[in-house]
Amino acid sequence: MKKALGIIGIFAAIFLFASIYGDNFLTGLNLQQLTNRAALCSILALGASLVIVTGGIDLSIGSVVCLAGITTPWLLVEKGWTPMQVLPLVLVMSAFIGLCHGLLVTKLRLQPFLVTLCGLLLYRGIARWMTGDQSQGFQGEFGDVRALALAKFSIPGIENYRIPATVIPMFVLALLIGLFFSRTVWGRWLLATGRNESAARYSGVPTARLITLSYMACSLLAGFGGMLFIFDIGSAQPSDFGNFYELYAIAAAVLGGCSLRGGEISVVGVLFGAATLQVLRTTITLVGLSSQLEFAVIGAVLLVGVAADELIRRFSARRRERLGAPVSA
Amino acid sequence: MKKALGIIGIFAAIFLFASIYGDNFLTGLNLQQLTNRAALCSILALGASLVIVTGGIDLSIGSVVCLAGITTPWLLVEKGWTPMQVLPLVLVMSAFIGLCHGLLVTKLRLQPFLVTLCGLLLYRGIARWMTGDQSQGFQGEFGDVRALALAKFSIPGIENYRIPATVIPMFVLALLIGLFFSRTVWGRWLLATGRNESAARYSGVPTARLITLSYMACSLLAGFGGMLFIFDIGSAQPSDFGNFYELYAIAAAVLGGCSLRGGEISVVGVLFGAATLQVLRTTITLVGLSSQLEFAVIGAVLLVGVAADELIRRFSARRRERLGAPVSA
Amino acid sequence: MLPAPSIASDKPVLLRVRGVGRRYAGVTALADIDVDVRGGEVLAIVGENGAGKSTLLKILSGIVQPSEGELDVADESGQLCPVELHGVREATRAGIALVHQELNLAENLDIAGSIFLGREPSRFGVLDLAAMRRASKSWLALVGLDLDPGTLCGTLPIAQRQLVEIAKALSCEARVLILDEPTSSLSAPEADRLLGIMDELRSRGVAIVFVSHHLEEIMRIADRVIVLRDGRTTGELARGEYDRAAVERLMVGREIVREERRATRAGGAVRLRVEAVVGAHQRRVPVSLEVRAGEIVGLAGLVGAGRTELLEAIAGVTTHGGRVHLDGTQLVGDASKRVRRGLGIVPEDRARNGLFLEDPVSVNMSMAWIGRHCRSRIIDAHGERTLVGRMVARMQLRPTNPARLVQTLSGGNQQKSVIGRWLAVDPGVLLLDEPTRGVDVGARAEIHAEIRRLADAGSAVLFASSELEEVLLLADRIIVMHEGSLMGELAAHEATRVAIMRLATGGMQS
Amino acid sequence: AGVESDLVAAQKARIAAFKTAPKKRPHVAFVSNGVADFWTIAKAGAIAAGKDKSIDCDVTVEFPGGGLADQKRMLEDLVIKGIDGISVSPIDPTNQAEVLALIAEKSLLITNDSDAPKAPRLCYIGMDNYDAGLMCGKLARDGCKGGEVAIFIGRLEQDNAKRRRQGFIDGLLGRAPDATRYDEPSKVITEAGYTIVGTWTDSFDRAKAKANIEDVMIKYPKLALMTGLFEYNSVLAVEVIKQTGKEGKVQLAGFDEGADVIAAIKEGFVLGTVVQDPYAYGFESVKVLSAFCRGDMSMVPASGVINISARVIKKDNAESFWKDLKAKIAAGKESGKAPSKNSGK
Ligand SMILES: Nc1ncnc2c1ncn2[C@@H]1O[C@H](COP(=O)(O)OP(=O)(O)OP(=O)(O)O)[C@@H](O)[C@H]1O
Ligand SMILES: Nc1ncnc2c1ncn2[C@@H]1O[C@H](COP(=O)(O)OP(=O)(O)OP(=O)(O)O)[C@@H](O)[C@H]1O
Ligand SMILES: [Mg+2]
Ligand SMILES: [Mg+2]
Repeated sequence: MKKALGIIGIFAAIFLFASIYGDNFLTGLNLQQLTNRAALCSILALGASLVIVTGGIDLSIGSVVCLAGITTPWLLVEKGWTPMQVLPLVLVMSAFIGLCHGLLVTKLRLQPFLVTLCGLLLYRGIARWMTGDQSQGFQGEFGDVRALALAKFSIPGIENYRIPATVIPMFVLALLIGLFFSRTVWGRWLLATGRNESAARYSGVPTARLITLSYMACSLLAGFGGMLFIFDIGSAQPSDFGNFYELYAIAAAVLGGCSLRGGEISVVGVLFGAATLQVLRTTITLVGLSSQLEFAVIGAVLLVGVAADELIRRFSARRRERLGAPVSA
Repeated sequence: MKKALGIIGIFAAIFLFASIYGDNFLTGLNLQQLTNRAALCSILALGASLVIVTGGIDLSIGSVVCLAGITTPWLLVEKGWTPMQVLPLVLVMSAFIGLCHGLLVTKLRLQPFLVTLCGLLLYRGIARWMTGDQSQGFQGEFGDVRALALAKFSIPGIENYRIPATVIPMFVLALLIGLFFSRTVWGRWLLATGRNESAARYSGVPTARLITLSYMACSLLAGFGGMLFIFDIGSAQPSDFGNFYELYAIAAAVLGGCSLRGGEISVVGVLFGAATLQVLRTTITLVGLSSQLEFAVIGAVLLVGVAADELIRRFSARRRERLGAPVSA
Repeated sequence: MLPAPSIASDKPVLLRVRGVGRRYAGVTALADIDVDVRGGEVLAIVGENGAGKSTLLKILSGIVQPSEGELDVADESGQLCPVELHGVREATRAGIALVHQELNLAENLDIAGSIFLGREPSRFGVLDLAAMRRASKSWLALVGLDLDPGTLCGTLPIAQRQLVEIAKALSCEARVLILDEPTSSLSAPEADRLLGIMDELRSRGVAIVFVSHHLEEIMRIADRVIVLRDGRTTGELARGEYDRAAVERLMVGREIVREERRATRAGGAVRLRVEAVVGAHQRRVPVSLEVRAGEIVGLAGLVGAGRTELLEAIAGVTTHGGRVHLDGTQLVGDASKRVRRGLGIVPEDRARNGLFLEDPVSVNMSMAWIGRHCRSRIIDAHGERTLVGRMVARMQLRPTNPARLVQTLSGGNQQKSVIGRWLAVDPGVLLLDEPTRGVDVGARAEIHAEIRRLADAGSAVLFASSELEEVLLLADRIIVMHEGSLMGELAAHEATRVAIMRLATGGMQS
Repeated sequence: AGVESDLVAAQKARIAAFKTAPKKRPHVAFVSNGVADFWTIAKAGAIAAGKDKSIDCDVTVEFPGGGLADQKRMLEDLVIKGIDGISVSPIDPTNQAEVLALIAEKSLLITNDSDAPKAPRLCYIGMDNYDAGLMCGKLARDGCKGGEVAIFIGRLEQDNAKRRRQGFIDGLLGRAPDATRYDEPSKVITEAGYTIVGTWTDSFDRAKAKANIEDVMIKYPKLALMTGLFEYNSVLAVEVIKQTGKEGKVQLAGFDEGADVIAAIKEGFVLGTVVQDPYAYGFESVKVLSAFCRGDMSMVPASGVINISARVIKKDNAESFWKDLKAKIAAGKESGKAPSKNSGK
């Protein structure tokens, strides 16, 4: 929780700024859309954090999003499969991708960066080849399945804001992952593996299996996220769908307090990290900055934010030290 | 050198394949163009490897390529500066960017991934804003400066193949960096810092300064590379110039035997890593595969290549062990 | 401030410490220390684990900055000038060199590179590789390490790394040489050689500050002893003024009861059977042995004898040939599978293979327990808390707060927390590699008692130790290794130092 | 379909209501399908229209750089911002029904550059890409009598690219125009003395685009004709031709108004180029939307398409075209500097 404080502060600052200077920022519809985007991004970020916690990295997230997201309407619309066939298949395929990553990393001891970079190229390539570079969409059909991402639930007494359905998987996943790390033996072991893999091995932790499972979970979440994304957007092009999403997911995780050296995670932080990125993007449009500046502003704000966070942390640590207590044996 | 053997093998295999199945692969002009592209990519990869050797990462390479590459014609053409003003300025600017990265990483102890990811967003954003998203080009002018990248030198006795000018900086840089690591005190220090920073610090190595210098050198090379790229291509669009180049540069470095945990480098390997990527891309066109498949093929070939390399290594290690004599203490 | 040190001496003061203290957030590691370090003298610093010895040495060598007090360093003329050491570079310039308690080598460098790291012979920044190799060869020879200076440090076993670090410090040819438990991972001959070198340096006027938990080493070499307790000086004794008992009294406030060897047990059924095991590092000699229930077996040998390799093979953390049986059934697969069957290993290199340094003591202590006792895979938080509390008390960990990060513990307390991890689960077979490395005299007796208790409850214990004394005290049966093979076996009651050493150096059993 | 016509009717009703209570100073948006010089010129047009006394409105211009998902997000954000009317170049209209409907519901929707006839848009401003492709094909057919032909294009997913490519092929091969025809990009087409050896895409990576052209010229040493169907494809083709000294040996039929392409046309080694009028897309979009906000729908013809046709630039008209374009861009820049952001207030 303490690790998340920094990003919560950054989030609050941006939110405040947007509320004051953004047109219609504090309207129900906007907050509803923001919730939706943040939820989608969080799902990817949670997956990324599972791999980051082992000290690894998954660069293929964006491409898995693309492959899963493209395959879903492709099978449904072009191949005429039923949703009950497609959804499980896509999820199994995503998990299988993660399994391959995990085995290559743990058994062949290849560098995660290299394995998943090849994955980044490969899965998008497959998606492009499979569809002949044609964009895939639901063409107005399949409203019932798309409701998985598009449904909105009204809250009695609140108008204009309805809770997007994507929030449900996000919360369930966040809760599960949070409990996993704080309450279960495997979670503890995974953290230990990330901290010091060799020490974990000497303590009898099945490190290889846990790492493999992390990669599986990450790709599974990426595939699941990809499906929700396409349900949400309605259509996508294989050549650019999901581009850079891995960077956003990893950035959200790192902003949220995960260390790329492994062994650290804060689920709350990751959620706020993802939300911060989304709020920042919307703020830029609503404040009326030109879209040319979008990336420059995101980069600058994040940099200033994390630097300020670090400086505050240091300052307070130094204060605490200066006030240090007397000898305690 | 031993670390580079794997990638040399992969390179040789692809080269052989292309020579047999690619149309006109073994023509002078093709080899000349390949040399040029490999040289450009190598310059970025060498820069990336300097940061990787410290255990860090630089994701901003592509954006620095963009900013430097866009600024050059912008200042020359739009602002009417002279090349003697522009070139030094762009290089100093690039180095300054690296200096900022280095200071943020060493002084504020921010994670390199986060710092350079913000850089990735920021510098491209600046380039887009500066030029108003207009593509920048030399409009047929400045042939003399562009000759830095475009000049070709004939080799007496060999027809059709002329050495591209970009090979010169590549070789000079490779030689310097190679000597730096094998022969100089600072290279030694950098290697030690990358592997075990506290050990280096306890030995009196100025680790912070060395790491900062690595980031500077990396951004400087990225800026220099960006300049050569734009001299070569002639024009570029700020929103997409240099996209993903950091991944290629890092991939080349890692393929060439750098470990992302730091402390390992092989200059020869990095050059071959960069060359492999370029030959692979050309091979796909010359063999006549659809450009949709390009990324899938690159991903798959690299993955199979590194996996095979690892398996061969293991197999031969086991053989050696089986034949080995007992260790004499 | 205390009065100036009571012991007068004609030796020149090279380093003077006045009123030095060091606070960490909420903890005072060191307070009000006054020390004179004199040329031509071996100054021993002793104290229990966590007394503040390493902190003091780190302050002397510029790695840690004191919260208060001042340091004076003698210049060429012998004049003491106040200095602030902000880093190792400045300390080196002032003629101070340190051997760390924990190993600190860049594993990607070769031995020569490590020895000269930070001080490479060079001209205009260009390395003089030949000179480096030549010089490092002679330093290696001095510490008794017969290795090619081109060997990568990453491939060396821990004792050899320790010797490389010592060679590195010696090569500084410093005026003040600071050694923090340099002998803790050395076996007797190497330690003897080191004491010889110290003697030699002393005669050349070098000031040596020496920390060790082996009081006999202190008795042999020290000219002066400073005793620390809870971060404060409790006494300063000159040669001839002290004996073991006096030092121990100052250390812990009472005399430490001499540890007794327990009556040899015959042992019960065979629990651990090792058949023709061949380790991973090209050791070609298959090893077979058995350990019975209730038995404590010691592995003795010199540096590089292959004990660590054997223990790691049995535990399954490295691949190996041959078979390992636990209670009659074969153990297959990696360490995790074997641990589930009831095996445990305390590794030799605690920082690398034992500890999660950035995690609190509680997490480190319960790491094996959660796997064994939380059958539902949900952590029993209450059970964990009670267990950790119990183990902290049993291992006499100091400080007792289980929320402290392990990296802020002193070396000895770190060791205790690794051992505590395994004692918490009562493993059927416990393998210990140098179980009391860096542990103080009192705590060592406690750990031995715990190990005996474990054996008495029916576990089989196999441990490796470079300290003959420990082997003789703790083991019921002693197995001696030399160059990877078992040279012989001695029952504890008939074993002597001489007999063990003869086997360990390759001689035959008499 | 019922919903769509409902939405159109609702928009029309709102426009009719504006007749009695016109918007004081409407705020309209122009959204591109990506980032390119083409769009910068369009932006200049849109901004110039906003400044125009008779039009007088606030203009926001957005360039989504990240494809479909990015465009969707920007459109949603603009709707939330409370924009009165949006002119968008939809990347994939058949699958963007929801967001287009959202605009129609909360604001006013027109399309530019790339049409979405099934969406509830009030009108389309632009040209038909098939027709423009056809022009380019005919230009090539006139300048090059048979041989090997290579097509370079940024990417083929977007509708306008597909139509443009198909138009080029049909024009080159002298087929009867039929916009619904589709030739697989991976197939080699041999017909009417021409061999279309392939279509190469680069996903907007110029270094890659240049490498494509170089590699294809090596693979097909006898290549007779190239076409670069996106602006930079033509620019890079000119660059490669110059660098390899193949002026006159390989013909080039260009697309769009890259400076180097125009210069090369003047020099004479490029057949010509087909140019659109992005400035007019921007200008007309703002003009039409602004009129809507004052209750005026008279500019929209019955077909719902405001046609702004493409032109072929050859050696004879290159000079005058270039001067005219420069002047427009300069004007757009001057007016665009500050007020492109005059949306805040
Ligand atoms: N970074 C730190 N933060 C907080 N406390 C620390 C830190 N480093 C050391 N300490 C505390 O300072 C005290 C002295 O530790 P030190 O390492 O000097 O002990 P030591 O005498 O060397 O013990 P040992 O014999 O076990 O090596 C210990 O209580 C330890 O917990
Ligand atoms: N990672 C390694 N790679 C290659 N050889 C190794 C490695 N680790 C150990 N060895 C070799 O195996 C031999 C046995 O080492 P081991 O650590 O088992 O000895 P030991 O008896 O435990 O001695 P000590 O721990 O006192 O050094 C040594 O000679 C060493 O050279
Ligand atoms: Mg200590
Ligand atoms: Mg050992």
